[in-house]
Amino acid sequence: MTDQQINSETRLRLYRLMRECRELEQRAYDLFMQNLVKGTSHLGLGQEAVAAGFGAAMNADDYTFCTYRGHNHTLVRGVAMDAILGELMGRECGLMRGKGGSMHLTSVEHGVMGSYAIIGAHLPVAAGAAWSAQYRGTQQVAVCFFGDGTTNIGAFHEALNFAVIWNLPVIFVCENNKYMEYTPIEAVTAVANPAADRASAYSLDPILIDGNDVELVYRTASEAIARARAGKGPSLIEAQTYRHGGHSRADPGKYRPDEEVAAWKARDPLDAHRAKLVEAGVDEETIDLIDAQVMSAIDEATETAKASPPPPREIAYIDVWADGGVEWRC
Amino acid sequence: MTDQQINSETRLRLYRLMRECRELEQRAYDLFMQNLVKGTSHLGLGQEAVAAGFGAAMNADDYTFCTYRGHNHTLVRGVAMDAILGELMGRECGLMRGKGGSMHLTSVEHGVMGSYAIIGAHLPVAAGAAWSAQYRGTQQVAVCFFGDGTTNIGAFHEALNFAVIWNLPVIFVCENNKYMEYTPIEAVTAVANPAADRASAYSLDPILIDGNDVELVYRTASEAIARARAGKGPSLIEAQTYRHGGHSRADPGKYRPDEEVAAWKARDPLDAHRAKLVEAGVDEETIDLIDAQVMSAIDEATETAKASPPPPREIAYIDVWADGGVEWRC
Amino acid sequence: MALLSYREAVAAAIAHEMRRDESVVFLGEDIAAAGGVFKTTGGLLEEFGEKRVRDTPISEQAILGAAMGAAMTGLRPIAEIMFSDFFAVCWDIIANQVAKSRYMTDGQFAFPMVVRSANGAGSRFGAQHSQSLENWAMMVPGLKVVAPSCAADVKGMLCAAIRDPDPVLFFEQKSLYGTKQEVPDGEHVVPLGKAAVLREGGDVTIAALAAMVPRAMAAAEQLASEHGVQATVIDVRSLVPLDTTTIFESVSATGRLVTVEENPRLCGWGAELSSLVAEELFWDLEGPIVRVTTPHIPLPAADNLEDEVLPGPARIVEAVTKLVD
Amino acid sequence: MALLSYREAVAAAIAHEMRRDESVVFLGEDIAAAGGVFKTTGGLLEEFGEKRVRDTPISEQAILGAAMGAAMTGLRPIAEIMFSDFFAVCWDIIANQVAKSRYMTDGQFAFPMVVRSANGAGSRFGAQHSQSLENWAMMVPGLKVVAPSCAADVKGMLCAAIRDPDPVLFFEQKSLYGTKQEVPDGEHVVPLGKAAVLREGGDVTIAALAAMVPRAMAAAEQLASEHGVQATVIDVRSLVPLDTTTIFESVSATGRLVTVEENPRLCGWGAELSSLVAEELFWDLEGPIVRVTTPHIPLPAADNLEDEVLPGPARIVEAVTKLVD
Ligand SMILES: Cc1ncc(C[n+]2csc(CCOP(=O)(O)OP(=O)(O)O)c2C)c(N)n1
Ligand SMILES: Cc1ncc(C[n+]2csc(CCOP(=O)(O)OP(=O)(O)O)c2C)c(N)n1
Ligand SMILES: [Mg+2]
Ligand SMILES: [Mg+2]
Repeated sequence: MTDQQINSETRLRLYRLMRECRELEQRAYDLFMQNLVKGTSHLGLGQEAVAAGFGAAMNADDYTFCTYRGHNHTLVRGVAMDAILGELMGRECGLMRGKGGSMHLTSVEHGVMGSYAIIGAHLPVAAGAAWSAQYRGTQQVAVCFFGDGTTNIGAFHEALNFAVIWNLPVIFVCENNKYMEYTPIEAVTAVANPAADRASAYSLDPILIDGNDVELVYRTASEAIARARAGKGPSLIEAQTYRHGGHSRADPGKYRPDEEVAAWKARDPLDAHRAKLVEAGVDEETIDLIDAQVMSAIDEATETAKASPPPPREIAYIDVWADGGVEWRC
Repeated sequence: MTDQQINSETRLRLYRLMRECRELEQRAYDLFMQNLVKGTSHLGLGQEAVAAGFGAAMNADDYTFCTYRGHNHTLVRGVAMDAILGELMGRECGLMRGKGGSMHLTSVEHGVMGSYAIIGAHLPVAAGAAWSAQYRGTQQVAVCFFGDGTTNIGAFHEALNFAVIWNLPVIFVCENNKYMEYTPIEAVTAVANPAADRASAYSLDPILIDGNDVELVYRTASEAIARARAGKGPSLIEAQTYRHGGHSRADPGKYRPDEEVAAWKARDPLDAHRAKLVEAGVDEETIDLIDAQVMSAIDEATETAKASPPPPREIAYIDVWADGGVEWRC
Repeated sequence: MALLSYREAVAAAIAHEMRRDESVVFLGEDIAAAGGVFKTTGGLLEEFGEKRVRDTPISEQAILGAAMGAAMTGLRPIAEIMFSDFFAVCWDIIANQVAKSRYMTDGQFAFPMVVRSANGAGSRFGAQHSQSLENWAMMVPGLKVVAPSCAADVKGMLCAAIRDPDPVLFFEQKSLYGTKQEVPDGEHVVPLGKAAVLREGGDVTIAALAAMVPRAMAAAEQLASEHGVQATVIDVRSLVPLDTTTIFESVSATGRLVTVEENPRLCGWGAELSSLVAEELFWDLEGPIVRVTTPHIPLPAADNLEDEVLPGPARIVEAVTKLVD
Repeated sequence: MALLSYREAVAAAIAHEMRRDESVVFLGEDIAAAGGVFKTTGGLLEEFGEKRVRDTPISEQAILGAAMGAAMTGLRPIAEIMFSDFFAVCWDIIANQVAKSRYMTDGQFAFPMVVRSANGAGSRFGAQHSQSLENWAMMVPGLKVVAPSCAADVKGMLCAAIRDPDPVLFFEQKSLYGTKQEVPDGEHVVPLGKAAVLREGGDVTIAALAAMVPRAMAAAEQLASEHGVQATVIDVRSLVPLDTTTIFESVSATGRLVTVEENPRLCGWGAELSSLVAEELFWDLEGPIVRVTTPHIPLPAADNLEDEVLPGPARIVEAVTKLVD
């Protein structure tokens, strides 16, 4: 797929999706500073192009599997902003009415098959959903996002091998943001490119891309998804990117050299894409309008979430099992 | 190291070690048929060259980590035959007085740091022993044996990455005998050579050798051990071999094509090495004498083990904790 | 009715459910072409084909992850973990993912899946292949946990487990695989969460599970014939849900409870049951609640040592006679 | 004496032991350069250097495997598993390897190692980062299991754990990290296996652990002031070895036991303790044994829901008053 094949509608959609991610997480950060987000939260500020590029390339019935850093991946599938903010804030309007929290955003209705907070766990689960799609013959694909640090845990290895031997329609997307929490990934990894340099261990092609180039992400995603849908099996994609902030809520990210942070901020995926749009002839007002629409949607979602009450206490006692209850005795 | 560098003493030693392995396991099988081995047992008949080649190349204070299929690897470190047979038979003279059984042969005194029966577990443990040697500056190396099927479990991946980034003196030896239990390895593995084709995922050189050529194993082992001792880090070696019998005690191994079994039996490591010795001028009587010595040692060990009583019942209640007791309460 | 072994009842149940429901699939190590290392799953590949009955690599996290992903998207997977001891290499998928995800997502997910595993001692396999780990599962909210003691229950409870909307951990006692029983042909479903009263007697209630059930029965016979003590023997069968109704009814009547567990001493289902009774039926009790368990040790391999530590009829008889004295 | 937080006591203990014994090494994720995600291990890298204080990849099996291999060859490793919930990804090394290998080898191995982990709820981290899993460990023969409730015990018990010849799982309650206390400088070792009687009263014995200890103390104050009920409060501290001597002595005197657990209901240490008492002190009891626990659920994330389900002083007071009535 060449540059030309991305139509202007999609290009604007990519911009809008990234802007939504950026501003929603910025808002989440503000709410956290106001002590309205009680638990932890992990922002993907700076990494929006990966979520947006994939989100735009997926069908409505495809499956997303993401991590605790999954607000963006959830949002790009069409999940309502107030439901996301509400979940972070532990409100009744939350996506899971506060039962899951920031790290576990899930919306089965939108194909968001969970956010997983234990490193590596969701890779085999995504393979399982892909197996199910293959079995049922539905043409659905599963897209599974994870970080660079995740490539060193056992479940990564098991899932990759498994997906390949069963030729499953699953795409493993490593967002290499250079850090596992506070530790530079190169300090703990035997290869330079934690995912791409391991593709051959599963007979896969190495795919290493600039994860801040949203159109490149979109094209790469589209190709991998098409392959998977055509029954040609899994892909492993490493997208190089960077988080602008710290690992989680309280982390100022001071372990990173200033120049490194500055260099990556200069490669902000939104700025880059905006410049590209303008260069391609989109007028600034069109883009500004998108920005304004996004901001007002977020303001509205914020108000809705703030106005939402805490979840009713009774729900703490249901849905342990399928009968809706918590009773383990007869 | 070229062919010439292996002196004739070592060549005979390699033969003797293999013969000991072969006959001891054959005896174990016979004892099992007589219902004198009560639990399970996994024989390495046909795979002796790997254990012998490494055993001969290791120093007395190096560490061996092996699997349930570990009789050979234990024996080549100098552990007494009656202790091994006694353990299989659950007798007081057993290496662990019957508390471990066939799958867990251990002799710390001989550097046999355990036989592990849960796939993959011992790879990180071997890395840990190597770390300890590195920390203490003792020049010891750890050699860790496992099968082809083991390369698909998570612990394999974690241990390899870990050993490389810490530059540990550990040698991972995959004995590729083509089967994980009853399943052909190629049916469940994304690459053709389960270990060698994954070396690059850890920045290691791929090393794929004929595991039935005991001198090649010995040379390869010596080189990897020298590297590790010199502080040049871990190696991953894949040795291709074959088990003559089934996976475990009751398995006749019928899932394997007759021609395949025949072809490998024609490549018996003992026959091959014996032929090589004779070709090199060793006279047949010398070799026959070794055979006879081995047989009589095994007969003697068998009698000792048979004469040994069952372990005293009290030992079932000690050594749960270091105080020698089983008491979890004060 | 047909005389089936506990082992054969496994395949019978799976086949029955695979025939009635296309969404039932089955995966595990050596379960297809080889028919299982315990020969529990022979014939399934032949009848249902490679698409539904699948051999896997040694990748327990992938096996259970695949089952979880399949269950959340409309299938009813059955996964085999060859020995329950191997739950330790994939416990995250069970305890942290499968067990919690319905709750965390406010009920968006269901996990209609079964994880079967060979459990327990008696085969001289040593400490890493002989554990009774049903208690690990019982400890984790969100799982159902069953452990049948006879072939008819294997068939009936496995069918029920496959149809159940929740994840069920199904513990098969490996030393019982060879035991035989008449098992109903065709549809035979034993609801989860119902204990079975195998014998009634007014002096004491003995609650046992899996391999301990025949031992408790043997003890009860001996108690009756040699000591004039009449015991009720309850096969607990299902740990979650736990049939407190049946068990409590019996303990209220007898005033005495003895639990017989194969697992090591601390924090087993026996402790749970004992503490429930000590809290809720205290005033009905006529004496201490006694647990007979394996001591708190890993299991030894040698036959005489393994026999030494596992609870047997003699220890049960001794515990009961002391109690009723 | 110095006023130390529970968090600071961790680093203080490790530093103390590393100074006195060269064989003590420490590894884990983000424990070195970053000083730990809970800021428990700051300063150790600076004092002891990269050789002894080592950051690792996200490879929990490798971390614990490395610790095990080091312990069996003469070192005294301390490993951090960041959240106890992550034990599920490395449980095989703990439960099947470390715990069993001394026994299986007839005492050839010793495993003088400590695994520290942040445990428990209260931080609104949701179901996968809030579990109280000391019971998982208590269930496995061969492990020692401790869970201190205050800074002085963190220092004293961690020092004892590092010196212990057995593998110790050391559970740090993350909601207590900020609590402060006077802690002895220098050598301060609290032997494992000794419960602490924090308060004496003749009406009831309340046994609690970790974060439940301050709650039990608050309840006891309220019981005294508002209900005229005098409670003995015991901080169990060490689950294995379990100080049955101290606990039994108190229960014999009061005739009543209430256990307060943070973990979900089934098969917790409270059940174990209750069943021990129901078996051994039955005739001393004056009423039912009551367990106060979190219900058998995964933990919800929202603050009001998490507060709802965790045992607090009010529930303890209610349980005790019902009991003594
Ligand atoms: C099994 C496990 N180990 C450790 C953690 C703690 N942890 C949470 S996020 C994280 C770093 C993950 O790094 P990476 O995979 O690069 O993802 P990123 O956070 O950069 O998106 C760690 C170690 C965890 N959640 N699960
Ligand atoms: C975690 C785990 N899964 C499954 C098993 C059961 N099992 C024992 S041996 C074996 C096959 C191992 O194959 P391979 O690694 O090739 O070694 P080989 O037996 O051929 O020497 C399996 C699946 C186990 N012991 N541990
Ligand atoms: Mg990262
Ligand atoms: Mg093999």
